[in-house]
Formats: sequence, C-alpha cells, structure tokens
Amino acid sequence: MSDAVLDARFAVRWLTAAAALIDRDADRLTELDSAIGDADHGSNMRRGFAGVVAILEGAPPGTPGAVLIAAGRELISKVGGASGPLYGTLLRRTGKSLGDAPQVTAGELRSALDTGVKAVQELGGSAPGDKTMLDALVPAVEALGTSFDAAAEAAEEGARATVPLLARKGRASYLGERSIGHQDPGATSSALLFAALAEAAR
Amino acid sequence: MSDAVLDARFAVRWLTAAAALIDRDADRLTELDSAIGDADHGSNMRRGFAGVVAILEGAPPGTPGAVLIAAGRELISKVGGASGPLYGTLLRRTGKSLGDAPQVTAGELRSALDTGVKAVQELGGSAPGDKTMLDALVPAVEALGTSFDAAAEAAEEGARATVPLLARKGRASYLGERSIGHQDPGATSSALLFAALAEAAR
Amino acid sequence: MKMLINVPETVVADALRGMAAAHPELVVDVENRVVVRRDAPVAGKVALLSGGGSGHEPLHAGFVGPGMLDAACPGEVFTSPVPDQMVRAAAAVDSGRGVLFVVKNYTGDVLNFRMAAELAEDEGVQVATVLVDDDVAVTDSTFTAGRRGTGATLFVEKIAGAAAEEGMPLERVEALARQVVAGSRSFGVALSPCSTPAKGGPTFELPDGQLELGVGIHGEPGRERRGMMTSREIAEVSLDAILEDLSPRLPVLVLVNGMGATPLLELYGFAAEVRRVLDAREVAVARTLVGNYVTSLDMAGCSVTLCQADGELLRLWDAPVRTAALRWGR
Amino acid sequence: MKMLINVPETVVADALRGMAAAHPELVVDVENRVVVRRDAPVAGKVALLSGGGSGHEPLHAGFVGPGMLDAACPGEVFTSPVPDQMVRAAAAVDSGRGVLFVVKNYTGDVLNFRMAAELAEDEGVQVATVLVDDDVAVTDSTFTAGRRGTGATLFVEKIAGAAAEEGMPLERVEALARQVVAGSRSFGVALSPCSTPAKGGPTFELPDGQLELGVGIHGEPGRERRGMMTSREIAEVSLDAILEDLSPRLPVLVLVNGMGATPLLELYGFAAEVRRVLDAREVAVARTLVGNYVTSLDMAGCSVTLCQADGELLRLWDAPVRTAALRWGR
Ligand SMILES: Nc1ncnc2c1ncn2[C@@H]1O[C@H](COP(=O)(O)OP(=O)(O)O)[C@@H](O)[C@H]1O
Ligand SMILES: Nc1ncnc2c1ncn2[C@@H]1O[C@H](COP(=O)(O)OP(=O)(O)O)[C@@H](O)[C@H]1O
Ligand SMILES: [Mg+2]
Ligand SMILES: [Mg+2]
Ligand SMILES: [Mg+2]
Ligand SMILES: [Mg+2]
Repeated sequence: MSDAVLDARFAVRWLTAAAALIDRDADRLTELDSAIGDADHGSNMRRGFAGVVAILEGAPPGTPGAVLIAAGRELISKVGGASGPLYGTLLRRTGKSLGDAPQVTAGELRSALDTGVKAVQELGGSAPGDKTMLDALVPAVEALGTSFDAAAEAAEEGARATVPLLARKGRASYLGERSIGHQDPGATSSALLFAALAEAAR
Repeated sequence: MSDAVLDARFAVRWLTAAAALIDRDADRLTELDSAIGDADHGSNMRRGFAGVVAILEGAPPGTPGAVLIAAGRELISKVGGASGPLYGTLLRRTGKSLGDAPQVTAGELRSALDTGVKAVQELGGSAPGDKTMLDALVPAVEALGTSFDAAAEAAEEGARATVPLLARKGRASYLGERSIGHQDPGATSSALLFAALAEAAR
Repeated sequence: MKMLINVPETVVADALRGMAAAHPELVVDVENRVVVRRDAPVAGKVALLSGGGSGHEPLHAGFVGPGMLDAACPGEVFTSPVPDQMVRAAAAVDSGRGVLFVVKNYTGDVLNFRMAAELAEDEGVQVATVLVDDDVAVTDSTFTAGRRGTGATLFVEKIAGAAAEEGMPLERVEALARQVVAGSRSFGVALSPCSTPAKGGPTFELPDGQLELGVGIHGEPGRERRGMMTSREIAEVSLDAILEDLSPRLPVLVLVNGMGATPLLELYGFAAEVRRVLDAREVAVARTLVGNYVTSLDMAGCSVTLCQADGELLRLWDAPVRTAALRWGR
Repeated sequence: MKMLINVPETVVADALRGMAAAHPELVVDVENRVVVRRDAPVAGKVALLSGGGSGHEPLHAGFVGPGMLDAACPGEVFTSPVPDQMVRAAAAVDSGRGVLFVVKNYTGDVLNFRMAAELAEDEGVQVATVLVDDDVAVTDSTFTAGRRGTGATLFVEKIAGAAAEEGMPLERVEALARQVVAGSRSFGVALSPCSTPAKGGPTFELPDGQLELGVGIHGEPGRERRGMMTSREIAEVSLDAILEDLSPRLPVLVLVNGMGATPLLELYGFAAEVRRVLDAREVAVARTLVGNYVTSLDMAGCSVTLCQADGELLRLWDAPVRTAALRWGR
C-alpha cells in the first residue's frame, strides 16, 4: 500500500483528481452513453464534480468522512439522472462510515467504501453482472485490499468486462440483446474514480 | 407549316402528347422548382394533365375550341398553385377564342393562342422578362407564324433564356438576386407544351 | 428522406381522414377537401374562410372552430387549393351575412381565391378578401409578387374570427383584418431545409454550420446564407429586420413560431431572447404565443411575428377561441 | 448538428425564461427550476407534481395549470431532476391535503423522486407516488428496470389532475392514477434519431431506408431495426404490440403522439391509420388526441398510447383543463 496520509486533504485531492479525469473524459462517457443510453453521462458527471470542486475549494470540511459526505450531497443535488443518487449515495455512505476521524487507515477506507458500494446495490436494486457501475466498483473495493493501484486496475478491468454483458439495469436494459458489445458508461466513470484515488495516494 | 388537320382530335392529340412529356419530365420540373420555388411544379403539372387526359379519354368534345376549354377548366379545378389558374386560363381563353368551328387553320390557332397568352399576362400581372412561363409562351406564339417546329424551338430557347434573369413574379421573386442562374420551371413546362404541339402536328 | 406516409399522392387525404377521426366537432369532407365547423352556417354571423397549400399545419384546418375560422380549404403540399374548394366551403358557411376570405399573399393563392370569389359571388355569396403579407424578408414592390404571408395569418384569423363571432358586419370584420395586416411583420430563419413528399428529399441544401435568413414557409431558400448563430443573435437579426419596417407605438402581440422540427425546448429559449431584445428596444409586449403554428413540414428554424394591438385588437385576441390548435377563454 | 440555442449549458434555463415571458399564469423559478401554477397552493386540493428530464416538451411544464399539474420540475436534457427541486415544489403546492408525485419509470427519475419524497415527508408533506410504465417495447421483469414511462404520462396527469381539481382525497387521486397506468400501453417508432445539445449530434445512426421499432423518448435506439414502412404498416405493427399486452374491454382514449420533428400533416395521416386498425380489431375509440406532447427533441417518429377508460375516467378526461399545452372545457 502507499504511504499516503488519508486525511481530509487526501479526500479533497482524490475528488479533485476525479473531477479532472472526468472533465477530460466527459465526451467519451457521453459517447458510451449514447450507444446504449441517452448521451448524458459525461455532462452529468462533469456538472456534478465541478460542483464538488467548487464547494471543496472554499473551506473544505476537516475530516475525510465529512469531505465525502459533502461531496455526496453535492452530487445528489447537482447531477440528477441515475448516476446522481447512486454516486451521491456511494460517497455519502462511505463518508458516514468513516465517522469523524481526522485521519483513517487504508483498511478503514476500504471497509467504508465497501459499505458505500453495498448502499449503491441496495438503492439501485442491482448486482455485479447487471452491466452497471457495480461491475467496476465491486472488484475495485475487493482489490483495495492489495493496493490503490490494484484497485484502479481492477476497476478499469471491471469496466472493460462489461462489454460482453447484457444489461439488466438502467437505460441500457431497454436495448435487450443490443446492449451487448458496448462498455457501460457508469462502470467507466467508476474506473476514473479509482484511477483518481490511486493518483491521490501516489 | 404542317398539313395537320386542326380539329378536335388534333387538340386531343396535342394535350395527350403534352401529358406524356410532362409525366416524363415531372421530376425535372420539380427539381427546377426546388431551386427557386417550392418543389411542386412537376407534381402540379402531372396531376393536372393526368386529369385532362382522363376527361378527354371518354367522349371528348367535338371541336378543338371545346376541347381546350374543357382542358383549361380541368386544370383550374385540379392543379391549384400559380400554374393551375395560369395554364387553365391559357387553354380556356385560347379555346374560347377558337369559337365552335370543328376545324381551324394554323393562323386561327396562333391568334387564339395569342389571346390566351395575353390573358395569362393580365391574370398574372406579368410580362416577358419577369422569368415566368411568359418567357417561353410569348416567343413561341410569335414563331408559330413560321411553323409548329419553330414555335417549339422558340419556346425551348425562351425557357433557357430565363436562366440569367432575375425573377420579378411568382415565388422565385422572393429570392431576389439568388434567383439568377436557374431556369424557370413554368417556362420549362411551357416549352413542353409547344413541343407536344409540334409533335401533334407531325 | 423517410416520412410517416403511405404514398406521396395521398398525404392530404390521409391527414383529413385523421382529422375526421380526432375531431368530431369538425365536418371533414375528405373527397372535396373542405373542413367546416360542425355548427356552420352560424345564423347572423359573418363567415371566415381560409386555406392554402398543406404542409403548414396546424394552419389552417387546425384553426377552424368557434372564434376563428368557419372553414378551411387545404391544397396539395405547398400548392394553393383550387377554386372549387373555396366555392363549396363558402356555400357551406355563408349565413347570408357574407364571407371573408383570408388569403396569404402568394401568386397561386391570390389567383385561386380570386377565381373562387368570382364564382361564389355568381352564386349570390357576398365575398370580401384580405391579403396577408407580413414577411419583411421580401421586398415589397408593384414590380414583384409582394411580401409573403406567414405568421400574421394566425393573428388575422384569430382577431377577425373573434370579431365575426361577436356579430360584427362584413365590412367591420374586413377592416379589422386589414388593421391586423397593416400592423404585423414577420421574419423567418431556417436551420435546415424541409423535405416535401413529392420531391422525397430536401428542397435545398444547407451545410452544417450555416443557416438561411429570411426564409419563407415553402422550403424556398432565404435571402441570405450566414454562418451559424446563437439563439440570441438570431433574435437580434430577426427583430432588427422587423423593427426597421415597423415602429410599434402600441403594445405588441408576439408569435414565436416553430417551423416544424425545432424542439419546443429550443423555441422557448428563443422566446426568452426575443423578449430580451424587445425589452431593450422598449417595445411593450402585451401577449406572447410560443409554438408550432405556421410550419413548413419538417424544417428546423423559427419565425417571429409582431402585431401592433390597440385595445380592441387585444380584446379580440383574448376573446374565447375553440379550435384544434388554439383554444382559450370561456 | 445545428440547434436554436445559445450554449448547451443554458438550454433549460433559457427555456424557463421563455416560459416566464409567455405564461404569466405560471410562476417560473428559473434558478431553482420549478414551474408552479400561480394560484398554488390551492386550498383543499391535493397537489399533483411531476418532472423529468427536459427534451420532452410540452411534458411536463406545459401541463401545469388548473385541471392538471400543480408543479413541474424540469431536469437537464434527458436527465431526471434532482431531489431539491421536488422538495421545493412540493412545499410550494401542498395545501395540507398531500402531494401526488407522477414519476415516469426510469432509474434516475425513480431514485431522485424517492429521495425527494423522503425529504418532503420529513418536512411534514404527505406524499404518494405513482410510477408510469406503459411502453410495451420493453420487457417487464423484476430483473430489469421495468417498462419505460412514455405517452401514458399525459393520461395520468390529465385524469388525476381533474380528480384533484374536484377535491378528491389523496388516496382516491392516487388510485385513479394507478388505474390509468394499469390500463395504458404505448409503442414508439423512430424515423430519425434526435440530437442532444450536450452531444451536439445524433444519439445513434439510422440509415436512410430504415426505422427503429420500440424506441423510447431519450434518443436510445429501439428493440429492432427494420426496413422503412408505410404509415399503415407502422400503425399495424404498433397496435399489434400494444394489443398483445392489453385487450381493451372498454372504449379507449387514443394518443397519437409526435416525437418532435414529424410534421403534423403526417401525424394526422398516421392517426387515420391507427383508427383504421382499431376499427378492424373492434376496439371502440372514445377520444383521440393528435399532436406533439411527449417528445424526444428533434426525433422524427411517433408513438401510440391507448388508455382503457371507464365512465369515470372518461368524465375526468373531458373535465376542463387549462395549461400551456392542453386546454379544453369551461
Ligand atoms: N440500477 C442501477 N444500479 C447501479 N448502477 C446503475 C443503475 N442504473 C444505472 N446505473 C448506472 O448509471 C449509469 C448511467 O448514468 P447516467 O447516464 O448519468 O444516468 P441516466 O441513465 O439517468 O441517463 C449506467 O451506465 C450505469 O452504470
Ligand atoms: N405572375 C405570374 N405570371 C406568369 N407566370 C407565373 C406567375 N407566377 C408564377 N408563374 C409561373 O408559375 C410557375 C410556378 O408554378 P407552380 O410551381 O406550379 O406554382 P407555385 O408557384 O404556386 O408553387 C413559375 O415557374 C412561373 O413560370
Ligand atoms: Mg444517461
Ligand atoms: Mg411551385
Ligand atoms: Mg406551390
Ligand atoms: Mg439521462
């Protein structure tokens, strides 16, 4: 694992890096969503994470948990769509689970993220294999036991592995068989989230 | 001049030939109208002359005048647009001017057509040089003094000569300078009318 | 070009069958192409009759009903109707107090309605005609066909229709219609051409990144091609053209009209820019109507119409109307 | 792809400014994206609230007014609104008799409205929610997101709105809304894709000579691509799909809906074919509504919705309504 100090500033670094990656890849996310969805995932994520950066730029909260909770709330009230409540819940529940410690261990972060991802599953009524963000999130949290880089790689691989899947949740499910052969946009943005986490930990 | 007998059957032959030429060239007429009008001249003329053929197929009137009057009426009640009343008036007034003679001379036809064309000018408030059907009709009637073939050629030439003109009447006038460089659809259909006349006289 | 049709030859008849199915309050004569309000002729009322080429729906058949038109005569796509239609419709709606023909100023419409008026008068119907010519994109001159009739047609039909419904005599209804025409100006912009069923494809080419300024509603190109503009710039150019010709001293009725394929979302956004420009030029706005009313098949684009309205015109505009496409009051 | 916009980021706010300019009878909160009827909260009346992604206009803001919705919350284009909007709107329209959320069945809408309901209830507002899921093109199963909500939304909002206007309690209004959902089915066809401002181009490719059967209203491709069909064939295929799922024993309300860019002329022609098929299958038609009501930006195409209506539903359908896009009665 890295030697990063997992404090509020780390959380801010993580989310700021995520915002930058999302901004860079927004058109690709929209392109993916255009194939099996409604062509808005890139602009949704960009709008949401721009909001997150804006609120963290002022006086960010003093604990990593509080940073994630604030970011989750911002996503919920800025994004809309399926990804807003889902990513908002992911961050909020992860943050809540971290409690008010000013600094956490990698193991604590992993277990908090695990709680966050379970909350996404519950809210979305979905499971890995449904061709959603969970196909990146679940293996990423799993691999976090090894390292931040391994988690990023697992997320990326999980996203790529959605290509042959038939979608059972979200808009892509409307396409039935025609959803096969396309990478899920939400899984792709989840991979960016974990790439940013690894970057923040470096 | 040709030796054709200008009776009711001649008039029917003329209009039937005109209908065939119009049917053949309808798409070209619409294409021309598409450039400087509203892309309906071909279907307007085809609909009108199909109607004319239909009424003449049964028991056509017994004089050339009556045939042209009936055809003109049919155009007025089938075509609509600018060309319906104008061509309808052309045939109706030409027919009226022929009176009820069972057979007429080429000179009589020419002078009747002259009356018909004048009626078109009056109805349309237009004159040669405005880039309309008159730019084919007027020289054609003029050349009818020589021969049917000369009239057909003059009409064809008149139609071509509309290309550099700036339209002052009809829809093409809305385009102002942009009407220059296109052949007028109505002048083009008028040339077909005189081509059919030459054909009927052969 | 794909269209939701059977064959090009039957589009108008098919649409009339659909109108008959959807609007029992109208009498739709599919064969003769006449749409009449069911209670016509209305005793003691001047009748309003309009018509024109199809492809501009809901104009005119969508405006038949109490408070607006008594009858509409749809022609083929972009082709004016034939005189027989108007003669038949006039006979069906005349209560003895006369019929006002509302005619958009196009050679075809003018000629066919003129012939119809003569024939109807022969049959004892008193006919008055008002020509609508509001499009400032076209230079008006006695040496041309004159300005085109576009969006102002809706104002004329609504306001004259309300006057007729109130029982005003033909001369008064006609005078009010002329007042609306005199005080109305329009300007249209195309972002894409339209496709007619007869042609089966676009009536002109408009490359990406370009638009046509000063277009009409028949798929004809406009007066000028320019690089793509924002909604704000289009509002400015359109209103500049209109206000150069009309300096409203009274509050205006505003029609923000879609050409057919422009989403209502965009049209409302454009309406916001139109209002912004009018506010900046200190033109008072009395009413604003936003929607697809005078269309050009599947053309993308918009037009703006201003109509200067005194107290009486405003009252007549607000008066109840009950048609397929325009309904309010009572 | 050319659009009548300023920049993609402001399309929704721009449209709301335009609505504010055109509709003084509505309170339009541009910043918070809430549209509310001016007389809200109406004492003693259950309030109806809906919303969803923008791009489907006139749905939903065009249906705010007496006899239909009390408030609408427009999201970004094709993106469900956020909970804050519904919480704010609910507070503005609740008279104390509760609020019914009308939600189209999409994951985003379901989740955001669910969160909003929880937050509004925390603030003491009684909330009931009805999910609209009428699109038979989508297989319904607990292992999927379920059927999409499309055209039936208009029936639900109109009929439940009329019930609320009559003073019925929340449970009754909700039950009627559920009855409409249970008795409604839709099917949609695209002749062209739509273009979203964010993407700046078409959301999928549809070659000339082909159409998409079973499309939704968010620019997603349909279930099946086929060679181009006539209006008559499209009516047959659409109604086959609907009637396979619904065997109406009562007269139906019919919505013949345009996706946005299909000319009204074509839509009425399609309505004629829809009626022909229903007559042939001996399905009685009570009412037919034709127009662009539940759109998908500039998509060309159409959808059909049938809603089985007993005497009470029919009475509520006919009841007065006064909104920007739907108006009749009184
Ligand atoms: N039920 C669900 N559970 C988990 N993730 C989901 C679910 N539904 C959708 N998603 C994710 O959300 C992504 C789409 O997000 P976005 O395009 O922003 O929202 P919308 O689908 O409302 O347009 C999908 O690619 C998928 O990964
Ligand atoms: N005022 C006029 N005088 C003479 N011919 C005219 C006049 N206006 C139009 N035309 C002729 O009519 C032709 C167009 O006919 P058509 O396309 O059938 O009718 P519309 O213009 O109503 O669509 C023009 O090309 C022109 O030759
Ligand atoms: Mg999406
Ligand atoms: Mg033409
Ligand atoms: Mg025409
Ligand atoms: Mg979306």
